[in-house]
Amino acid sequence: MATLTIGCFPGLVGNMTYDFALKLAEAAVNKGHKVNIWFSGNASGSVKAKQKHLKDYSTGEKHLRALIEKGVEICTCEACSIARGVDKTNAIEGIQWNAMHWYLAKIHASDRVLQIGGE
Amino acid sequence: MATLTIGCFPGLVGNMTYDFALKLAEAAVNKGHKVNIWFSGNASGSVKAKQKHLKDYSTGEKHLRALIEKGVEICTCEACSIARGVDKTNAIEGIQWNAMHWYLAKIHASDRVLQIGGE
Amino acid sequence: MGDVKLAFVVQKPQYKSETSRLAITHAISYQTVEILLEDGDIVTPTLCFVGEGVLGLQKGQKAMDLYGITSTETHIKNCLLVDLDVLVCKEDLAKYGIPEDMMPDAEDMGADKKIKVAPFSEIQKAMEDAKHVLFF
Amino acid sequence: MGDVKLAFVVQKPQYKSETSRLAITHAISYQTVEILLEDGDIVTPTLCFVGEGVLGLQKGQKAMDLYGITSTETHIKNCLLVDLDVLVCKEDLAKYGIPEDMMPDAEDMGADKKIKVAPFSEIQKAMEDAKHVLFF
Amino acid sequence: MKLAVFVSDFKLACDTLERLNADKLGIIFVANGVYHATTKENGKSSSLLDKAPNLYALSEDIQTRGMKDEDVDKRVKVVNYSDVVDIIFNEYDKLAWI
Amino acid sequence: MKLAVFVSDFKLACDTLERLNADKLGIIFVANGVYHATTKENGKSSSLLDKAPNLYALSEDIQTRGMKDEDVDKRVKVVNYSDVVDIIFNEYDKLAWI
Repeated sequence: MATLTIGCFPGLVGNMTYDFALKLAEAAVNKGHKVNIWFSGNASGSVKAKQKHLKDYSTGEKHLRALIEKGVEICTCEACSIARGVDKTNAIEGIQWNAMHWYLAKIHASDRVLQIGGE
Repeated sequence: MATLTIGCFPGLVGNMTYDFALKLAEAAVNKGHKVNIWFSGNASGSVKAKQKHLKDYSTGEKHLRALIEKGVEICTCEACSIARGVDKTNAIEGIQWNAMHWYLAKIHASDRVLQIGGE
Repeated sequence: MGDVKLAFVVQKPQYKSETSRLAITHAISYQTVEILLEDGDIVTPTLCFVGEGVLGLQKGQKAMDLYGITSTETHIKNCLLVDLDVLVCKEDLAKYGIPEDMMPDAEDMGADKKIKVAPFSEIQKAMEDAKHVLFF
Repeated sequence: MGDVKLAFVVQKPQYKSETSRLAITHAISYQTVEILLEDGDIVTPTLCFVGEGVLGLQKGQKAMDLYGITSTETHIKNCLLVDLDVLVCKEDLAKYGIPEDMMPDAEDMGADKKIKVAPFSEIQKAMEDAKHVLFF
Repeated sequence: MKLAVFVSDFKLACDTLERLNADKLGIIFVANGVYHATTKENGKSSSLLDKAPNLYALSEDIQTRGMKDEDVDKRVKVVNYSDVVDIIFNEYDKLAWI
Repeated sequence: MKLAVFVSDFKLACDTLERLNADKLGIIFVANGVYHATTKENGKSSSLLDKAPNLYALSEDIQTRGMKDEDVDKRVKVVNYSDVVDIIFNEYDKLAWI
C-alpha cells in the first residue's frame, strides 16, 4: 500500500474540483492506501463547521468527517483559514491546523502527489 | 446622483477581482452615488466576522465595515453563506441577509449594474 | 419603473465553477422579487447561453446520483416551470455538435414553456432590449 | 528518504487568483520543514515560472501601496533570501517582451542568490530531476 | 446600446467579445486585463486594441504589476477608479464583465 | 519520467501541455476536461487526443454532464475513480493537474 498526498486549493460549493479531490481521496483510502489532504486558498474556508447541506449546493463537512473517520489526515493552512475568519473554535473537529511546511513534510513521505491549483 | 449595483461572486483573499469590486464601490460612493453590493458564490464566505488581516493576504472585513459606514448596502446570499457554515451569528454586523431576489430588486432601481462572475 | 428587462448571458460551461449555475438560480428568483417591489413593478430576465456556456445543458445528467447535487438539467427545468425565457445559441450548439433535441424540457412536470434554440442575433437583440446585461 | 526534490511549476499569472502567489509562499516554507522531518531528511523545491506564469514578476510593484497586500516582488525577494532556486522561462519572457533585467533581486536585503532566467529545457530538466511535480 | 466591457484577464477563455455588437463599445482593462494594453505577445499587440475605439486601462492595476502608465499603448487612455465611475455613469448605459 | 496529467477544463488557459516531455505521458480527462474525449469543435476532435498514447476519461464526470460512456472517442479509455487510483500508483510516477 502506498501514500497519496493531495493539495487542494479551490473552494468548496459548486466548484467540482473540490468534489473531485475528496472523491479521489475516498477511492484511494478504500483501496487501502494512506491519504493526506492539504487545504490552502479558498479550500481553507471549507473546514468551517456547521455547513448546512442544501441539495442545490455541494458540501464539504459531511465528506470531510467521513474521510477523517477512515483515517485520512486532513490539514488546513492556518493563515489562509484565519484570514477568512475561520479558526479552530468554529472548525470541524479532527482537521489539523498547521503552516505550509506540513504539506511539504507529507510530500516527503509520499509516493504520489497531486497538487490541484485554482480558485 | 445615480445608483450602481454590483454583483460580486469571486471569493475574498488573493483574488483581486473581489478587491476591485470593493474599490469601485468606494470610488462611486465617494462621488455621492448610491451603491449596492450583492455577494453570492465564494464571495458569500467573505461576510464572516473576525477575519484576521495578515499583510500577505487581502481582506474583506475592514473594507466592508468602511463601506457600510458610508451607506453602501451590502447583502449576502443566505443559502450560499450557510452552505459554507457562515450564519448571521458569526457574520459582520450591518450586512444584510436575503435570497437572490434582493439582487434583482436592487437592479430594478439601478442606473448601472456590474455583474462580476468567477470563483 | 414598471418592467425592467434583463439579459443574463452565460458564457462559461456548467460544472466548472459555481458562476454558471448561479446564473440560472438567480434568474429563477425573478418569480419572487415582487415581494420587494412596488405594485406594478416587475423584473423580467431572459436567460441566454452562448459559447462554451452551451456545454452542460443536455438531458440525462446524473449529478445527483454521482455527486449528490442538483443537476443543471433540473435547474433548467425549474426555469421552464416558472415560465422564464431561455435562449440557447444555435450556432454554438452546432459548433460543439450537440443535437438540438438534447435540450431538456419540463413536459413531465407540466410546463408548456420550452427552451428556444436561437441564432446569436436573437441573443444580441435580447441584450439590446434589456436595461441591464449580466454576464456569467 | 533523504533529500526529496520538488518542481513547483507556476503557469498562471500572478494577481489573478491566489494560486500563483501561494506557489511562492509554499515553496518558501521548505525553510522550516525540518521541524517535521527526521534528521537528515530535507525537501528541496525549485520554483519555476512558465507561460503566462512569467507575468507579474517584474520589479517596481505597488501592490502594498495600492491594495494593501504584499507584492509578488516581495515574495520573490523572500525566496532569494532563503536561497531557493528560482527559474524563469527565457522563451516566455521573450514572448511577452519582458526584459530579463526587470526580474527582481534581493541585493538590498543582502541576498547573493539571484533569479535564473533559463531556457524551457532547463525547467523540463528540473521536472525530470524532481520526485514530484506541482503545477500551480 | 452603449456598452462598456470590463476585461479582467489576459488570456480570455471566451470569444463573447468578438461577437458582441454595440453602437458604442468601450473596453476597460482591469486586473490582469491591463496586459492587453501594456504587453505584446510575440511582438504583436492584443487584437482587442482593434476591437473598440474607446479603450481604458486602470492605473492602479498597471502599477500593482510593476509597470508604468507610460508603458500603455497609445490608443489606450489610462484612468483611475474615480474616472471609471464617471465613465460608466456618463458614457455607457450597460456594463459587462467578461 | 512517467507523467500523468489531469486535464480538467475544455478550453485550456495555458500551453504547458504542448511543451511537456515525458518518456511515458498519460492524460486523464476529468471534470469539464471530459469534453476533449466526447465533443468535437467544428467537427474536429481535440488536439489533445493526438498528444499522448494513453488517454483516460472519468465515467462519473461524463455521466454527470448528461453524456454516455459510449460517446467517448475510441482512443480514450473510460475509467472510474477506483481505476484512477490504480493508474496513478501503478503506471506513472509523477502527477500534474493543469
